[in-house]
Amino acid sequence: MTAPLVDIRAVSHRFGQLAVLKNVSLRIEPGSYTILLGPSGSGKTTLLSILGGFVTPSEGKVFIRGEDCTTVAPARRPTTTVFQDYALFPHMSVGGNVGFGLRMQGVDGATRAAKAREALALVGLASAFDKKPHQLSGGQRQRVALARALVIEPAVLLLDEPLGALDLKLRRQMQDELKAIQKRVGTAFIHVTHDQEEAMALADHCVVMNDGRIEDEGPPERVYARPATRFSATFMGESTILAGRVAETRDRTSTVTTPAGPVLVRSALPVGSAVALAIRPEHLMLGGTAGTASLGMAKVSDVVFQGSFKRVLAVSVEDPSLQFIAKLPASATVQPGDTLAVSCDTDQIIVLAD
Amino acid sequence: MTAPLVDIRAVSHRFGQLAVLKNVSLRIEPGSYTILLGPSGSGKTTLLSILGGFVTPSEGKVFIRGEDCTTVAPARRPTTTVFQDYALFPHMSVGGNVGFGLRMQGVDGATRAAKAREALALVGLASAFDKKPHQLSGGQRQRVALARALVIEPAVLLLDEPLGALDLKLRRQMQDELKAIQKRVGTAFIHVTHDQEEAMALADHCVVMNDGRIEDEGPPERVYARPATRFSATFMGESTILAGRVAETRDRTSTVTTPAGPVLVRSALPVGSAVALAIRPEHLMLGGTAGTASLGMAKVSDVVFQGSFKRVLAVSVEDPSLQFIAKLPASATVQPGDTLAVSCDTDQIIVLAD
Amino acid sequence: MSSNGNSGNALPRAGRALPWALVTPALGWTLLFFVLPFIAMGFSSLTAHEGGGFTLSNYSQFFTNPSYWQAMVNSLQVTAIVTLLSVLLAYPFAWILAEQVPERWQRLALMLAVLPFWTSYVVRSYSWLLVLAQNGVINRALTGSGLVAEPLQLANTRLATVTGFVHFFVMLLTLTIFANLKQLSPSYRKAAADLGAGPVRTFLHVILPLTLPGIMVGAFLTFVLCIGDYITPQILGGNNELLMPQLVMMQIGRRGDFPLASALSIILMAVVTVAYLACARWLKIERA
Amino acid sequence: ADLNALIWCDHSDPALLQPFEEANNVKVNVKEFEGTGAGLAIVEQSQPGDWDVMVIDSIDVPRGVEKGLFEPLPEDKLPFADLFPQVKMDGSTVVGGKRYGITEKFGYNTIGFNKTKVDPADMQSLASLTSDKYKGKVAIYDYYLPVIGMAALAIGKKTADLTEADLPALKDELLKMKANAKLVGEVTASQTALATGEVDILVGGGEWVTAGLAKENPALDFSIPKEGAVLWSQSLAMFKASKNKDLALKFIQYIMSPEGQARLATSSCYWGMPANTKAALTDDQKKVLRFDEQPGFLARAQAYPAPNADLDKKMQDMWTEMLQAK
Amino acid sequence: MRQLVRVVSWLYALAVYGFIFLPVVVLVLFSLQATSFPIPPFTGPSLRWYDAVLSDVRLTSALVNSLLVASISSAAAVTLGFLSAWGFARFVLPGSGLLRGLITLPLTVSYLIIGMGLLVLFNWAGVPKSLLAAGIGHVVINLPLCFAIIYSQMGDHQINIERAARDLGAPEWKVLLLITVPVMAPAIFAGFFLSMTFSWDEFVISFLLTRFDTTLPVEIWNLLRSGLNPKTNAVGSLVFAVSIVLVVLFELTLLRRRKT
Ligand SMILES: Nc1ncnc2c1ncn2[C@@H]1O[C@H](COP(=O)(O)OP(=O)(O)OP(=O)(O)O)[C@@H](O)[C@H]1O
Ligand SMILES: Nc1ncnc2c1ncn2[C@@H]1O[C@H](COP(=O)(O)OP(=O)(O)OP(=O)(O)O)[C@@H](O)[C@H]1O
Ligand SMILES: NCCCCNCCCN
Ligand SMILES: [Mg+2]
Ligand SMILES: [Mg+2]
Repeated sequence: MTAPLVDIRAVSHRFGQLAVLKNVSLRIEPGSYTILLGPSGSGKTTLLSILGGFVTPSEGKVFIRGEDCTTVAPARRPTTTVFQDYALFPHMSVGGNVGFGLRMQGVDGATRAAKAREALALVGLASAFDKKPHQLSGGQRQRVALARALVIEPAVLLLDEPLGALDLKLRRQMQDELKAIQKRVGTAFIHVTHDQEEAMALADHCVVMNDGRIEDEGPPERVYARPATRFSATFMGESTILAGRVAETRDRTSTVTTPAGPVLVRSALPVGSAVALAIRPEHLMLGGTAGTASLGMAKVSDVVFQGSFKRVLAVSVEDPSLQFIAKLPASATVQPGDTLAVSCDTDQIIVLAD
Repeated sequence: MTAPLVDIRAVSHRFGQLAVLKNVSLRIEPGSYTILLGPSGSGKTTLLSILGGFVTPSEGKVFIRGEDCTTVAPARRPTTTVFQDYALFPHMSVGGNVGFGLRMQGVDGATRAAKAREALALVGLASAFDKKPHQLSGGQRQRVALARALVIEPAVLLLDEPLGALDLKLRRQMQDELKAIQKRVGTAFIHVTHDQEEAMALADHCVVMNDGRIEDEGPPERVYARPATRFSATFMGESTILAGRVAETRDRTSTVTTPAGPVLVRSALPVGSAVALAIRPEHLMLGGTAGTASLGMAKVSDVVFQGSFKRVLAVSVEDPSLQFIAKLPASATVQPGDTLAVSCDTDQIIVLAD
Repeated sequence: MSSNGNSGNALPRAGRALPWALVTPALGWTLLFFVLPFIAMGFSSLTAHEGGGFTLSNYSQFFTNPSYWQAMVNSLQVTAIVTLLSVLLAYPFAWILAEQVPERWQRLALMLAVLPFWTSYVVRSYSWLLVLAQNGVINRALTGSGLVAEPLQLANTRLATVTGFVHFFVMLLTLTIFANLKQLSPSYRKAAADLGAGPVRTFLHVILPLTLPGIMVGAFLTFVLCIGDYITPQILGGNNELLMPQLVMMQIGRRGDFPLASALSIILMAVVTVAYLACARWLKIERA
Repeated sequence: ADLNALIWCDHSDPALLQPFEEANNVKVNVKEFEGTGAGLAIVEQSQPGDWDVMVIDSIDVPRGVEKGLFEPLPEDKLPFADLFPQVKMDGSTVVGGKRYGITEKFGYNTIGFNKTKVDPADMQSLASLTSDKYKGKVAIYDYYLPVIGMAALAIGKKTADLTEADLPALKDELLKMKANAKLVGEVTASQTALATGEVDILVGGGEWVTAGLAKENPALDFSIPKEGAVLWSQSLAMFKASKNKDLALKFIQYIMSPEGQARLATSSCYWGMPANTKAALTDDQKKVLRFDEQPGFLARAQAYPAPNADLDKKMQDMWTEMLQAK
Repeated sequence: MRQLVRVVSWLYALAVYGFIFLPVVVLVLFSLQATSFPIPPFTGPSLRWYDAVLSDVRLTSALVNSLLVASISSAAAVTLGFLSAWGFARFVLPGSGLLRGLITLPLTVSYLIIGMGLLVLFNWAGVPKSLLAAGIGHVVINLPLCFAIIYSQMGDHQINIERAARDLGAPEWKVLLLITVPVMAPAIFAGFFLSMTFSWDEFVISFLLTRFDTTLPVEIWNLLRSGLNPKTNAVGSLVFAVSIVLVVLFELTLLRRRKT
């Protein structure tokens, strides 16, 4: 295994009394696309600022390419940041903006212009060289900010909610482009967002943060399919959550008592302990008894057509406070008011230590 | 059939030289939830403003409950608007905001407070009565704006991108609530958005606008499954579009030559005419030959895990300018670089008059 | 500007008069008490002091009598020096307040910096006279500490006039430049640092150009207020040279020669207009 | 009813006005002005009846009469007999046989100086004002008529005879003075300059500068040089259009009374000799004003120049030029 | 390097503060002078000049006049400015840009010229000099200021707030009274406060346009010309003290506003 490009070791940070990061450690591999995902206030921006050198952590160290960069100034780090508000210099042309970093390195005008054009071409804005930032649309500005950061060839590119200001359609489009550009240049990207769909669309490595801690990290498929915590199960996509207690454990299988009845799970859990079971909407089955684990009966309260699928909300007949969220194929014929059996495959049940 | 609640007849509107609405006619049924969907600049806000009385159309008439309201002032129409930025009165308490409309009607303080509390309870904010708007979160403000508009019992509630400022998670949650509230109060809602998922989640009746015209309208299932135009096929969810020409027509079936090879479609089309075929991502099949219509071979260029499914982009081997967009189950094992056969069921092919 | 179009309100027909009812009082006031006086002054400047009658002599006096146009030269020199010095002094000061002083102390620091603003303007000039006098605080301090043998002539000089002006305008400009610096998004600074600019180059390439419009507004305000001010040169300058406002007031105060005073005012106004046109592109008010 | 008075700054002293206001239960509204031209301009801009009394240079009384502004004064109701005969100025205050003004206060525009800083002997000659010895030690009183008068004396002309032909020589003299001067200041500025040591000599100064400051700074003094001095003399006049002629007369009577004269002579803006020989001054005050030396002074004094409108404008322009000279 | 910048900054800031406060400190110090010349050596402390000021009717009535003129003219300026800003921001008026330019034009003209113009006009029209005339002049200089401040704060968000009120049935005057004015209150207040400050300190217009009843700066000017003495220092110090109290009150109320 190669040495990590970025190694964050036991970093903590406080603003005054407020502990914003609590003993965070993280390794970033070269060429990877890392997403920091978490709700507002969870410390994502702070962590990114520590990487960029805008904030010096209260405790812990940051190594980049094996060197201790904890207190190195932003200008002297192999990182560059794309700011959420882009921070394009409004008095300079697009070309001037993109060339700014090179100018600071003393690169001569002609080379600078050439490289800036190249970088602009990379983001599909070759023709914008002479425009002023205010003449561009939001998505175009975003790309100029990207070009400006990429042109100085950083080892790590930091992006703080780079798509937050864009509307949904543009955001989707820019996601595809970001991913493509990252593949083309091979730079490690670290990208902050609180949009879990964005995370899944982009990440090689997904880091879920909550309240200053890393709750879970790994490839997005793993984080989605086997979330480590209850937080991560509900933040990274929806889940139906069954709170229960372990009634019996036998062989590597436990029986958990839940409001929807006893459920078998494939883990050896300590008898009597409280657990939460999470089931993804696409794994819930309504009607028939197709699943290996029965979850009782439920009354359908809402069916929303979502194009390629139907999102169904149903309330458990056994416990009206329990709501099932299921995704059914577009062709499904359920109607609000139907009462149906709910089930799923035992293998699909995620056990969360509560 | 009952008389329509709102009847927009041949409305056109110009701002100076710019024709923003072009002969738009639309009928809204009582108690319906109508979504105006379209890209930025398509005239949605203008149409809503004409309904709300903030803009008088250059041509055409607006009838509400059978009465000509074209030039009636906003205050005297049975419509109320929920603005995108909520437009809460920052100097009044939440209660004061919600009671404002009643105050203007001369309702006495006690009745006003009681009704305002009721309306707030309806949107789940009973406890916020004495707070100031700035003490509330975005989603809560949204609901206050809704309560303020609902309390005066309008016949039609107009909402201009009411969820645009909220983040994804909150947006989903508010969608569920909006729908529930609309069902409870039975008021007709007309809701502007450019998010097609929002449209599908909420609409009874979906109106797709483009460039000042109504491109398509109907129940969202119909608009999604059988879009009337190419625009609506790509705007209301993604589609792979095959441009082709009709080579032969026999019995109610035509053969269309496309870059991916000849494709059979179940319509009698004039031979020689240009058509476009649209296929929804969830209807495309990759690998094997499961579909009844073969679409040639394609090389997978990107696979994005999206939790419950994988979004796959593949480039046709026959025509590299043709890109297939497919949704495969999360369990699918395709990798970027794989070259696979592409197919679909003939029944799923949507024929668009180009 | 994008959504300004929103303001295209459609009022019911009865309400069409409302917008005019709103703006007419202000427009009327401006026409009646600003534009009309100007016209009156224009007419007045074309009449003779004694006996009325049309004449251009009030203008020709200005251009032919060197001691008259010298007042304009003096005014322009003093105003230019004052504007330049004030900006040069105030900018670093505002910068220190905005960037070096901890956030929580900034309001206080700024308040303190502009507090003397609220002493009466006339009194402020007079205080400078006391400070700069032969026996004033500065000369006492200088001779007392043996720095100079003889007291320096500070009061009753152009230097004194400039000092009094700069004192006032440093406060004014500190306020405007401070506000400008605070309005800049912190990410500009971060972005520049991130791209390898040190503090100096961040300042030169980013901060300075971005605050330039604010500086121009402040400088123009300084220019207008300075070139039209009578008090400061009159109290501090010792009548060793005349500036335009003094010349204007002299016509009124000594001889009641309103036509000549009007002509001189109009000439002064013309100079201010030229300055305005020079920085017009920075002087727009826009809605937030 | 209020009394509206157009005055010089010495009349705005509350110590002077309050006794009158209290005695007659009226309010005296005052408006200060500097030169006669300005004063007449103020009248022109007012409505008839706006003003009741005016303080004016004695020699300028005819200008007001010419404009038809003033009302003849009842000689029998005023203490004419008690005035210093030399300052009655009948040549100016009596027009067409009627008396329109009564002199209330006078003094000299001459050399004011600090006797500890200059050689008092030098102060006996106007030539010292332009000598290198006192370069940078001089201030000039910023009022063109008396200082032009002094310049006339310095070049051996009579103030009464000045014509346009004398202007070049006068200008020369003024420019020489300016070259020596540190500042040209109005009443307060020039007083202050002398009192605070900013300068040692005030051209145009006199008892009106030094007397009031004598207590604070006994070193201040004035001289009547051998060339002579310019006599300033201010008169009171009543407006023809006054709606309050009785009160106006009462006011003039008050000012001319021994008490009024004493208060006017020692008023806060500047001191000056009372025109009334019976002014109720203390001995100290008389000494400071050199009350007893007046006959000798008056004999060597000449009146303000009295230019016609045209020459007046030229003199003012010359003055402006002097101010602008570096 | 950073350390050096800090040290130099501190020194510079101290020097500027010194420059800014020098005349004020001297002013206040010598207002306590016991003798008649407000220059060193210091002979006080004594309150005799304060006594003199407070018993000087002309000064105290000038102070009242100044307060009157400042508050009434500022109220007029802010009212006119607000109404016109509202009109221009909310409605499309033909030639709007030009008319807005006209309203703000006096901002670019020296006070002396405005005063001169009014003087000539009033002379010509036979309007007598008075505090009212000066007040009119003060509205001329402050109206564009109030307009500019309020207009720049009338964003689109406020437009929607007003639309919402109309939509809920409020007639125009209620929109104005219940919504626009309270929402714009900070800008209106700022305009009023700035106008007060400018009017309070304005000299040349008042000097040209008043007769005996005049404003404080003119009276102080007269005082100055009637002899150098610490009375001027005492008035100046008093005015300063009153202004500081007002400014501090302003700050406190504004801060409290922001917190709630
Ligand atoms: N400069 C600062 N001073 C004090 N507190 C701060 C500062 N910056 C951030 N915080 C606090 O630290 C916490 C974490 O902030 P941070 O900006 O890292 O969160 P985030 O995850 O980026 O949130 P968001 O998604 O809203 O951007 C928040 O509670 C925030 O209020
Ligand atoms: N008051 C106006 N004056 C001039 N043009 C206007 C005005 N309002 C809107 N337009 C223009 O009319 C067109 C349609 O605007 P409208 O606001 O109705 O679009 P929309 O569909 O609501 O778009 P969005 O999704 O961006 O809100 C746009 O091109 C817009 O620039
Ligand atoms: N006219 C000059 C007499 C000397 C005293 N001067 C007082 C002038 C008042 N403005
Ligand atoms: Mg953040
Ligand atoms: Mg819109």
